[in-house]
Amino acid sequence: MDFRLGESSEAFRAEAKAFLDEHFTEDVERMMHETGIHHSWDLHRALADQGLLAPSWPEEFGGQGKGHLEMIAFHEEFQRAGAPTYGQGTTAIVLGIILALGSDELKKMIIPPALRGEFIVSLGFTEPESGSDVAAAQTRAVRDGDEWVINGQKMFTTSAQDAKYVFMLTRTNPDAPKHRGLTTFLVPIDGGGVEVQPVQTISGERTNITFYSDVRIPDVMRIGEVDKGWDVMGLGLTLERSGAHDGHTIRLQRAMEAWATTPNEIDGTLPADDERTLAKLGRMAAEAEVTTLLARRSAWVADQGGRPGVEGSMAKLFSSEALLRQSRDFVNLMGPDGIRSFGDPTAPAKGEAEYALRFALGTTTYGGTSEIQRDIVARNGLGLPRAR
Amino acid sequence: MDFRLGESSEAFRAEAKAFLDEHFTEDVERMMHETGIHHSWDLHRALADQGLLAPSWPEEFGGQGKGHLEMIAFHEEFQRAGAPTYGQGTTAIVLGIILALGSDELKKMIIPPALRGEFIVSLGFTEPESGSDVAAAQTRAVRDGDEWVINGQKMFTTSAQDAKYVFMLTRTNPDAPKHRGLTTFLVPIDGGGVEVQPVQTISGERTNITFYSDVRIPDVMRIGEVDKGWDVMGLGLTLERSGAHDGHTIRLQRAMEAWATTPNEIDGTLPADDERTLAKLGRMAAEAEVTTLLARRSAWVADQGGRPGVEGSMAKLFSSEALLRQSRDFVNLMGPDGIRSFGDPTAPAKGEAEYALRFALGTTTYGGTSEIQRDIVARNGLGLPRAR
Amino acid sequence: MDLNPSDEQVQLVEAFEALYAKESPSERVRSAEATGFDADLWSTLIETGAVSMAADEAAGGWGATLLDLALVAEQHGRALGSAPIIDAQVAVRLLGRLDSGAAKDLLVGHLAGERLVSVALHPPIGGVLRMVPAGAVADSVIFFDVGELFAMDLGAERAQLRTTGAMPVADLPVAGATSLASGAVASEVFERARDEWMALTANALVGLANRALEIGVEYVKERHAFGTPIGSFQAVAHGLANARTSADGAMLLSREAAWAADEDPERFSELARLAFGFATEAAREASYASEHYHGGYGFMAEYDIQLYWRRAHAWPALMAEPDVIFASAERARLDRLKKGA
Amino acid sequence: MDLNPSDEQVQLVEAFEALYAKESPSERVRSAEATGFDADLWSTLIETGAVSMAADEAAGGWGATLLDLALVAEQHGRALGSAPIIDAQVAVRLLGRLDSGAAKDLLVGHLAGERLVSVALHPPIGGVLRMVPAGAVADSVIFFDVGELFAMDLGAERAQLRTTGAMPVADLPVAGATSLASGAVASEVFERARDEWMALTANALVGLANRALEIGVEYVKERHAFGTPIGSFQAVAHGLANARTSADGAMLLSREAAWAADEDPERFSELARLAFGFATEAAREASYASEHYHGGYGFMAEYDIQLYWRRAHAWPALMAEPDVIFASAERARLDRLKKGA
Repeated sequence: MDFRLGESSEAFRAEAKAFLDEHFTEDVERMMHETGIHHSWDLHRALADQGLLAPSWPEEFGGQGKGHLEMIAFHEEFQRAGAPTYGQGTTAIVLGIILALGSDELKKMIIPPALRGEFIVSLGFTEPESGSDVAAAQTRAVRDGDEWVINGQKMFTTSAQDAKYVFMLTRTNPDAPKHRGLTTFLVPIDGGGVEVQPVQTISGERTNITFYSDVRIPDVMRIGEVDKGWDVMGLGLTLERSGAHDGHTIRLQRAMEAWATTPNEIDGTLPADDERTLAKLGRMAAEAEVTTLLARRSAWVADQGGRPGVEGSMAKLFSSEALLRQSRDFVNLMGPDGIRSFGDPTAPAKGEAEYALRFALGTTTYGGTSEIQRDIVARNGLGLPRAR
Repeated sequence: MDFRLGESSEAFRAEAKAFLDEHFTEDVERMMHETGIHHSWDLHRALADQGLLAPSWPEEFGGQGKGHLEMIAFHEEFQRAGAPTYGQGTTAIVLGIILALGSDELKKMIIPPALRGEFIVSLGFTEPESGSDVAAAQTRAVRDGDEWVINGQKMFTTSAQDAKYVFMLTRTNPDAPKHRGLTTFLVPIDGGGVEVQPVQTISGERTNITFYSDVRIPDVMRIGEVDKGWDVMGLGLTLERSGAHDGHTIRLQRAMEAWATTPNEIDGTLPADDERTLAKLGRMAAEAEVTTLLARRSAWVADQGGRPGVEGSMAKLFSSEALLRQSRDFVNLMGPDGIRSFGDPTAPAKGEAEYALRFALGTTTYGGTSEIQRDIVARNGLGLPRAR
Repeated sequence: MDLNPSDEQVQLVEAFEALYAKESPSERVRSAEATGFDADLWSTLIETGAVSMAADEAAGGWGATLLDLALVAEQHGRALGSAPIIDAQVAVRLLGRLDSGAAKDLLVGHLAGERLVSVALHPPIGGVLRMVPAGAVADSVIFFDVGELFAMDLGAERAQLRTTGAMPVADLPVAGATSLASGAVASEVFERARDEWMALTANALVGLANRALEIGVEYVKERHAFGTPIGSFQAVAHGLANARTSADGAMLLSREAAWAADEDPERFSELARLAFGFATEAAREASYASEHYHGGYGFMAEYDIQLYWRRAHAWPALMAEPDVIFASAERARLDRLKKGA
Repeated sequence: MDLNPSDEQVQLVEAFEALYAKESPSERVRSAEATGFDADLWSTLIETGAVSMAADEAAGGWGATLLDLALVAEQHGRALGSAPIIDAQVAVRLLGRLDSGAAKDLLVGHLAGERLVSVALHPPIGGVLRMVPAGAVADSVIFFDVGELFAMDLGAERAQLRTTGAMPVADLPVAGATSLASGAVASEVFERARDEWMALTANALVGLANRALEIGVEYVKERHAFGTPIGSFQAVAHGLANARTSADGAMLLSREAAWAADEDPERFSELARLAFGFATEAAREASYASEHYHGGYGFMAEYDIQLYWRRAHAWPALMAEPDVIFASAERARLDRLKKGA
C-alpha cells in the first residue's frame, strides 16, 4: 500500500500552486465574493494559455494526458485555495461528454475553442418541478426539419451569465416512459430566445434561472441519440460527482487553526489552549483526512480503470455533511462573535466559519442531495433493494 | 397555564413514594437485577392489598377513580425508583382491554382476581416473523366447536414465566386481508400446550419465547369479535405507549449528579468542576425536563378527554432516543472507568451509566421502534402522506 | 396542570398575531434585512403597548407576567419581527427593579417611547460592549461591569454590524456611563435580566421553529419527485418528525420557564437556561430540516425558509452557544439542589 | 497511491482469516465471555507467530511493519478474537526499542511464549494501574510513571473486572517494579507504544465495524415487514449507508495511520490518534445501526450483533473517549505544524 499520490501528482500540485500564486490574486478573490460569480475570465484564460483547462485530455486535443491521481492533486489545490472553478468545472464535464458521445462535427465546433478558453458552458439539468428526480425534466424539444425548437425553464444554471452554451436535458417524447423520452443538446445562450435571470443564494453565490422560448437550434447541437438522453446523463452525473471534495474543509481548517493559535487581541489568550477547541479541531482534522482519502480513493479506482460510482457518492456525502458539522461547531465555539458575517471587518478569522456555515447548506444539495447519495450507497454499495 | 400536576397528584405521588420506601427494598432490587425479572410478587401483592393495582379504575371494580394526572405522578415515582413494573404494566393494559371490550363472563372471571393480585398477564403480540408489522401475526387460531385451537410462537412474552395468561393476537382467517383476519384471546399458560423458553438480553433483563402447540381454549377467552382483532390491538398499542417515560433518565440523572458532586476518592477533584461535565449534565437536565413534559402532556390530553396518539409517540420517541444519547455521553465522560459493568463493585456510580447504555438499546425498540413512532408523528401529526 | 393559555392570553396572542401579520409579512422582513430594524413595525409595537405592557401597573404599565411576554415573543419569532421587543421588555423589567433616580428617569423615557433602552448581555471586553442587542438603534444601553450596573447614553455614530441573521447589533465603546446600582443588587438584577432575556428568546425561537416547520411541511406535501410527494419518503418524513418532536419539547419547556418566573421562582434561573439551550437547538434543527428538504430552493434568497434558518443561528448566538448555556443551567441547578439539601 | 495490500499482505490476511474462522467462531467468543480470554486461541496465535512477527528479525521475529500488524488486527476485530494480540505486539515493539538488560530479558520470555507481557495505557493513580489491557492474564506489565518506564511481574491474584465488552482487564496495584528506562527515552517510548496501540486498535475496530455491517445488511435483506425486505425502507437503508461510509473512511484512515509509522513518520502520532477517534465512532455507529435494525432480536443475547456492539464500546474505552483523543491528536498536529513553520 502507498498513501502518497506520487511524485508526478506532487509535481503537478506544485504547478497548480504556482499558477494560483500568480493568478488567483486578492482582486480576483474579492471580485468573486462581491459578485457571487465563481468564475474569473482572467483565471480561465490564463489556464487556457498554459494548457491547464483540460490537462487530463490526450495531447492531440491540447491536453497533457494527466492521470486521475495527478488531476486530483491539481483540483485539491484549486479547491483548498478557494479559487473560482465553477466555469471551468461545468465546461470540463460537458467537454468530456462531447468527447465521448458527440458527433465529429460538434467536437470540431466546440472542443478546440473551448480548450483555448474562448467560452464556458453551463449545466441545464434541474427544472422548477424536477431536482433530485432529474429524469422528470419537462423542458420540451420538438423537431422541426433539421432544427429543434426548445421551450422551457432551467433552474440553477450557474455561470449562465458568462456562458456561451447550456448543456441541456430536454423531453423529446412525452409519451415514452420517463427515462426514455429525453434528449440532450448544447444550446447557445446568445442565439435568441434565452433569458438569464440572476438568483441570489444564502452563501452569496450567484446562480440563474434560464428561460427558453422557441429557441431554435440545428440538429448538430444534439448530443447522443434522440430519446437516449438518460444514457448521456449517466455519464454527466458521474462526472459531476468526481473530483476533489476536501477543499472547503481544508480551507476552514486552515482558518480555524490560524485563529486558534493566534493570541486574542485583548487578553492574549490562545483558543488552542482550551480542550474543547482542541477537540473540535481534532475532529475536523479527522474528517478532513477522511474526506481527502475518500476522494482520492475515487480517483485511484478510476486510475485502476474502475468507475467509482459508490465511492464518488460516499466522498460527496461525507464531505458535505462534515462541512455542515464543522461550520456549526466553529460558529458555536466562537460565541457571539461567530455570527459576524464574512465580509464584515470585525469578523474573527475573516468570517470564514460564518461563510462556511452558509456555504455548507448548498453542498448537501447540489450535485445530488445527501438523500440521493445515501440511496446510491445503499442500493449499489450494500445491495439493498430499491428504496420504497 | 399551570405546569404543576396539582395537589391531588402530588398527594398520590407521596403515597407512591411511601409505598416504595416500604416495599421496594434492597432485596427486591437485587433480586430483580440478579434474575433479570422485572416483576416482584411481594411488591405486586402489596400493591393489590393497598388497592394500588389499578387506581384509575372506578371504585366499583376496586379502583380509586384516579385521573390521568394523578396516575402519571404515581407512575413517575415507580419509574424513577427503578422498581419492577413489567408485570403490573402488561396486566393493566390487558385488564383495560377486557374492561372495554371483553364479554361480561370474561370480565367476571378475570378482573376481580387480577385486581386482588392473584395473577399477572403477559402480552403476546410479536412473532419471529412480525415485529413492527404487528398485523402480520401468523399464530393460528382455528375454531373447533365451542373451542379454539392455537398453534404458533410468540417473541418477547416478558413475564410469561410468572404469568397466568398471555393476551394473544392470532390469525383466524388467513384468506382475509392482513388486518381483517386477526382475533385476540386470553390464553392460559398452565392449561397445557404452552412452553415458555427464557431469553436473555443485553441489559440482563429476561424475556421469553412462548410456543403454542394445539392449545385448546374455550370461546369465552376470546376478546372482541372474530376477525376484528386489529380494532382490539389499536386500544392495546395506545395503552402500551401511555404512561410515564422520564424514569430512566431521571434515575440516570440522579446517579450522575451524585457522582459529579462527590469528590474523587484519590485526588479529591469534583467532576462537576469540569465545564464539559457540567454541559453534559445540563443537556441531560433539559432532556429530562422535556421528557417529563412530553409525557405529562399526553396525560393532560387524556385528562381533557382526548386520545394522545401523536403526543404519546413523541414522548416515547424522545425519551428513548434521549436516554441513548445520555448513556453514551456519560459512559464516554467517565473514561476507561465508564465501561466497568453495573454489578461490578469497582464501577463508578454503581455502574448506572453502563447499565443505562445497555438498557437504552431496548427502549428504542420495544413498545414500537423509533422508526414506527416517527412514521406516526409524520403521518398523524404532520399530515404527511403514508411513507413509501 | 393546564397547558391552555387563559382567555386573556388567547386575546393577547390573537392581537399580536394580527399585528405581525399586517406589519411583519416577509416583504417587510426582507426590506429590513440591511439593518434588522423596521422603524414602522417598532412604532406600531410601541403604540400597541408592547413595551409598556412589561412594566408594573404602578409604573404605568400593564403588569404583564413573563409568561404573557413569552406568548408575545412566540408570535414575534413566528413573524421574524425586525424590532427589539425582547430587549426593550427586559430593560423595562430590569429598571423596574432598581430604586435609583437615574434608573427611574431612564424607565420613564423608555416607557414613553422617547429613549429606547437595551441591555448588554455581556460585560465590556477591552472597554467595548460587543454585539449589543439593539445596540445599533437604542438610545441608551445598560451594562454590568466589575460588580456595578451602569447606563450609558449612545451617540449617533454606531457601525451596524453585519451578522448571519440581520439584527441591529453594534459594538459600543464604553464612555460616560452612569452607575445604576452596585454590589449584590447589581449582579442579581443583571443575572435576572439575562435569564429573562433567555426565557423570552427561547419562546421566540419556538415560534420561529413552529413557523419554519409549517413552511417545510407544506412544501414537502406539494413538491413531487419520483411520482409522489417528497413528504412520503421516510428520509424526509422522519427528519421532520424529529424536528416537530424537538419543537414540541422546546415549546413546553420554554413556556414552563416563563411560567416559573412567577410560579416556581426557585427553578426559574435553571429552567430559563435549559429552555434557551434546548430551544436554540430545536429552532436550528427545524429550520435546517425545512430548508434542506426544499432542495436547491432552500438555498435561494427568494424562499422565506432561509430567513428562518439564518435567524435560528443568529438570535441565540448573542448570548452563548448551547454547551455554555447548558453548563450554566446545571450550575444553577446544582446550587438549587445544594440549598434544598 | 496504491490501496491494495501487497501479495505478501494478502497471504498474511488470508492466513489469519482462516485461523480466526477456525479458532474464533461466535461459539468460541461466547464461551470466553466470562474472562474475555480464550486460551486455545491464544496458543494458536502464538504458535502461528502472531506475537513474534512483531519483533525485528535480529530479535528472532519476522520484522513485520505496523501496517502488516494492522491488517492482522482488522481480522482480529472482525472475529472479535478473545486474545490480547494487540497488547502483546505493542509490548514486543516497545521492548525492542529499549537497551536495558531487563527489557531484553523480558522480550525474550515474551517472544518465547513463556511470559505474556502487556502495557498499561495510563500511569498509576493512587498506586494502582487501572483497567490494564490483558491485565487479568498477563505475566508482566510495563507501565510509565513520573518520567520512568517500569516492568512489574504479576502474581496470581488478580480480580477479573466485569466490563461492557468481556475483556481480560484488571486493576493492578503497583509493587516491586523494575525500571526499564527513564528520561526522554522512557516518555518517548511510552507515547509511541500508546500511539501504536491506538493505530492497531483502530484497525481492529474497522474489522469489527465491517463485520457488524455485513451482519446488519444481511439481516435487513432477509427480514420482511409490511410485505417487503426492511432494507428497502429509507429509514433503514440510509442509516446503513451512513455507517458504511463512516466505516470506509475509518478503514482508509486507519490503514494510512499504520502505513505512516514507516512511510510518513512525522505524521504518525497525529494520524494514529485521528484514526483511533474516528474508528471508535465508526465502529459504534456501525454496530448500533446493525443492532437497532435487528429490532428486538438485536437486544437478545443470542444474536451475534450484540457481541459487536458491546466491544465497539468497550475496546476503545480503555484508552479514552473520542473527544479526549481528538484533542490529543490536534496537539500533536499543531506541534508538527509549528515545527514545520
